[in-house]
Amino acid sequence: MIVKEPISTPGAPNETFVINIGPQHPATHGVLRVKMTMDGEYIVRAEPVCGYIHRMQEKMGENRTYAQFLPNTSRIDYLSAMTYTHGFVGAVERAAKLQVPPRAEYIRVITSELNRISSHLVWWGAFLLDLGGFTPLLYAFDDREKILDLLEGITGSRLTYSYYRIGGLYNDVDDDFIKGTRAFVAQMRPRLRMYRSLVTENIIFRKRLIGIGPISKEMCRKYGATGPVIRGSGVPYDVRRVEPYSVYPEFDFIIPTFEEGDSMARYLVRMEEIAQCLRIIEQALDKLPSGPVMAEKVPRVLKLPAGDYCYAVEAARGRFAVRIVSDNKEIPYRVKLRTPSLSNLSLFEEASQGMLLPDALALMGSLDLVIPDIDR
Amino acid sequence: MTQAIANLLKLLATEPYRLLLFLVCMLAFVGLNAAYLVWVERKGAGRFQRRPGPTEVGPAGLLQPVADAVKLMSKQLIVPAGADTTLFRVAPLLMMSPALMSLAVIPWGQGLAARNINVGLLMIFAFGSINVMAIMLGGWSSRNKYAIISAARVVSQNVAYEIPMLLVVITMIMVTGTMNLSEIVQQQAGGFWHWNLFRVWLNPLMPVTFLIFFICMLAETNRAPFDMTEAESELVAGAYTEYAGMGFGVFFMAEYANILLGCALGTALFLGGWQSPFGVLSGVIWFLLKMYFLVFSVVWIRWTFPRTQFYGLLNLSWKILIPVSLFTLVLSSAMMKLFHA
Amino acid sequence: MKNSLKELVTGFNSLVIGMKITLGQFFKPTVTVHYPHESLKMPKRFRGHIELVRDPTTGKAVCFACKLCERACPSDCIIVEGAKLDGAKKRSVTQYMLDFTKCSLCGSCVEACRDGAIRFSREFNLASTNKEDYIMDLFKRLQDEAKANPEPQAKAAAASPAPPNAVPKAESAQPVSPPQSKN
Amino acid sequence: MESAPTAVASQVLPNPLAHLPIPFQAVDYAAKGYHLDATVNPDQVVAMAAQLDKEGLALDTITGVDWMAQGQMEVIYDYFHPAKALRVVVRTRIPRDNPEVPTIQSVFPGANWHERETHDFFGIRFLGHPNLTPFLLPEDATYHPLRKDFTS
Repeated sequence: MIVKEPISTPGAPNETFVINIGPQHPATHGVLRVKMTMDGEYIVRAEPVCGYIHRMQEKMGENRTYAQFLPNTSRIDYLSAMTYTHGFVGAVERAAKLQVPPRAEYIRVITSELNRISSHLVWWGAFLLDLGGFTPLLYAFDDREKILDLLEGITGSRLTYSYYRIGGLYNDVDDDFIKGTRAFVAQMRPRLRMYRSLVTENIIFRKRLIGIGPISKEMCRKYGATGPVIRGSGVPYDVRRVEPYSVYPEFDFIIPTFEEGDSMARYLVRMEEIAQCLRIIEQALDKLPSGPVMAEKVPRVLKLPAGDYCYAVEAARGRFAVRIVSDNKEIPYRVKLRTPSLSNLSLFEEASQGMLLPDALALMGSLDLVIPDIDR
Repeated sequence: MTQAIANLLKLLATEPYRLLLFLVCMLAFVGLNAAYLVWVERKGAGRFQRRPGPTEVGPAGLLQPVADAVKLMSKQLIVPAGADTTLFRVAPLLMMSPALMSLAVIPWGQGLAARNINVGLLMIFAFGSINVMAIMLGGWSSRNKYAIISAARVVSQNVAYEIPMLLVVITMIMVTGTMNLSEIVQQQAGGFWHWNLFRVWLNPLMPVTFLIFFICMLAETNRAPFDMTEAESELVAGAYTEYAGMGFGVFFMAEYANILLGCALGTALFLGGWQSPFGVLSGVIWFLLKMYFLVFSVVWIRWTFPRTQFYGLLNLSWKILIPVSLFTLVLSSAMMKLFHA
Repeated sequence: MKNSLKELVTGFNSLVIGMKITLGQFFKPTVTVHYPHESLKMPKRFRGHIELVRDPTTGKAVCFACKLCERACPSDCIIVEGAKLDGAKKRSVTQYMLDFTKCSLCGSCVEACRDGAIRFSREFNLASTNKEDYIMDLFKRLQDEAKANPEPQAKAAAASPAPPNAVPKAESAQPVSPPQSKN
Repeated sequence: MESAPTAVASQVLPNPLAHLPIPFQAVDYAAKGYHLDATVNPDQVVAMAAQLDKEGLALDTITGVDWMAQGQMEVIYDYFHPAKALRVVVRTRIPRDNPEVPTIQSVFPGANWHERETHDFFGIRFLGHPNLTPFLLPEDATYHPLRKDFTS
């Protein structure tokens, strides 16, 4: 369906003009700016301009103790705060050789996966909004609301949870949470079927995504794209499987991959992932051990042995890695946050060349960008 | 006294006054409808999305359109620097007036049309093409890149959809043998099986014809899923980006007036106009019921589907709608020649 | 030709199915809470801004200005002053300022407090047009509250979240509304 | 109940990239979070990147560390393998007063943004980079906030 050949000579200087998509534009969901050199409706060059909400999180990391930096990790990618906190506490625990009680690890998995579902739901709604369908957004938020209620019940916060602690959890879950989560899992499945008939099978929607914005395996590798983007290109790369962390090896789940590499493939990966998240949550609830949720002997003043430590997790948008360089002080020497959205967006310039404007926006939506995640 | 009123009515029934009266009524009707269709749209969107919609202004949010109008009117009309001032100001009016004029030939009930002219359909389509011009001029004159892209889109979209629309209407003119809308409605009297939509003995593809008409109507009025001109995730607000206050308000009202016109036309052409579905108790009420059902469908469609792709939209027109409508045209002429000559 | 016809039919069918679904939702009750007129009950563990806890026996603040919270705060938004009052065995708090404009509601302070002297309030509607409203004098608040309600609220003190490092005891029932089936 | 992986007994796996002429040191993954670690000279980073590219690795990120006491800057290249558990760290040290290192953009186009970011934060110049303008910092920024002597 995609028309590849522009009508006039593409990119001839007297034929092009520049339009700004962003930093205030309905398509960018945040303050991303894409400077697009256009030839008619064809994109000659689309250059993302980042940094509009740069907060220098890494400098903040050098100014405060490990425990004090922890709340910041919820605010990098505000849609999947749990996984980001997991990455940070994981790195610290790895360096301090802390052993996290199994109950805490299971609850981390449950809450991370709930958070992943909520993140994918927001993406789903916002993506449909990009494509001009408004109603699915509200249905997605209706479901997401239930997750937020559950997480608010145990963490006290709806978006920036700061729920994990170095060595365990802030608080144990209660029976209401477990009951509520089971109820949610049970009622999410029919909703997914409804989403499929309402959106996934819709001919207008399919026409807008199939074959649009193909990204090859090679391009993903060269740009370091991860998460649903690389899985949509047929590479089963998932940190949960490739570099297993926490208790993920104990669960039976599939890493959905699609070979096509187009926007539809990325869409389907995320939709299938929601179903897999539900499976993981169910298994984790079944296996949930009892016991403490906080490691014993977490030192009040935490000093990590000198050296550098990495920890990677699979966030909703891909691989999130933390590198802590310590010089045996209370305050880290350097905290590097490797965020998935930055790498995922960096391929946009190459991938969007010669595309039509609406197609490029469909491609951008399918990358699932969270701007603070890029700008940090 | 009664005599005076009767005289007045008699006077008003004469042609020039009758036209004036109907125009005034029409203006009021369209204005009210445009305002309240916004309410219907918002309320409907709310219900489709499991939320109540506007509730705060007046009972059930019924005064919301008034509040909106006051807000729009109290805003400054800004003409962007470098814009073509005249065209920029004229464009909204150019969009509104054809819709108003076209409604003059719509037969709301038996003998209830401002002008019952023999070429009513022709007149509607003659005026119908003007609103394309209006959006194009609005987009062009506002000197904004989004608006210009939108202006280019609206032209190619409307050119593409004018053709199947006209082919369908020509089919209907052939089947009914007249361009007078009142006459077309008269022919459909006596139960819903006499409606053009169901007269498959004239043309077995009549429901398809209606569908094509409806799709073209959506595309011509730039309604979702064909709202390429104001695709907010791409073009912010398209041709209306630079319009503020009532400039935007008039565009907005004209959009709803056009929807109203399209639905009224669909009702008259296919759904038997003011004829009751059971053959008795015909009247204006039936026309309004059918028309508002179509309007509801338009809202319903808008809040269900994502926007089409632009080339998908043109493909749909050139590759599916035009061939099919040509086929129905040929089929009905053949049927006429063979069976109803 | 055959394929495109098939696509046309399945495509049209998918549109009809979509419209059926939205129409089904049209007649279902709304799921929203009409906010200014009704609001949700905040869950037990809701993290609002912090407030001082009154000792259920004495009615005075539990806090004795050990300044652990001040040190734990990543954004330096707490200022605590304490003094040893005449005749008292230990220090007691004399000033407790919270600069809510800087606070990120992370809860580090509540966690750092070993005596359960501060807790999260259930206050969520903190909108104001005045910046000074967010420089909160929590000690004054406590005193005002003590004046208005001299009976020590044992119940309120018990509702403070358990310190996270403690072995979790059976949480009291929480208003996590179980998600109702709405589809 | 299985214990968490943080407690997995330390084990150093043999170097799967031993055939490459890179001075890799195998590292205990459970303790450090990566498998291979190499320190190379600054002029070798492009060759390293090309070799790792041939092995099918992907660029994870590029970052710097300011070792002010030693008068050095460290540039860290992180690589990961998209199919197997293999994380590779390549480091290089450059003088702090003249931090220059060749760009690996020709090998991994994704390095473009990471190098710009590192230039923003540390002032490390990536020689041959086509567009070393501020990426996350304001357009006119001349400061480098992650340098240890930076004060706002």
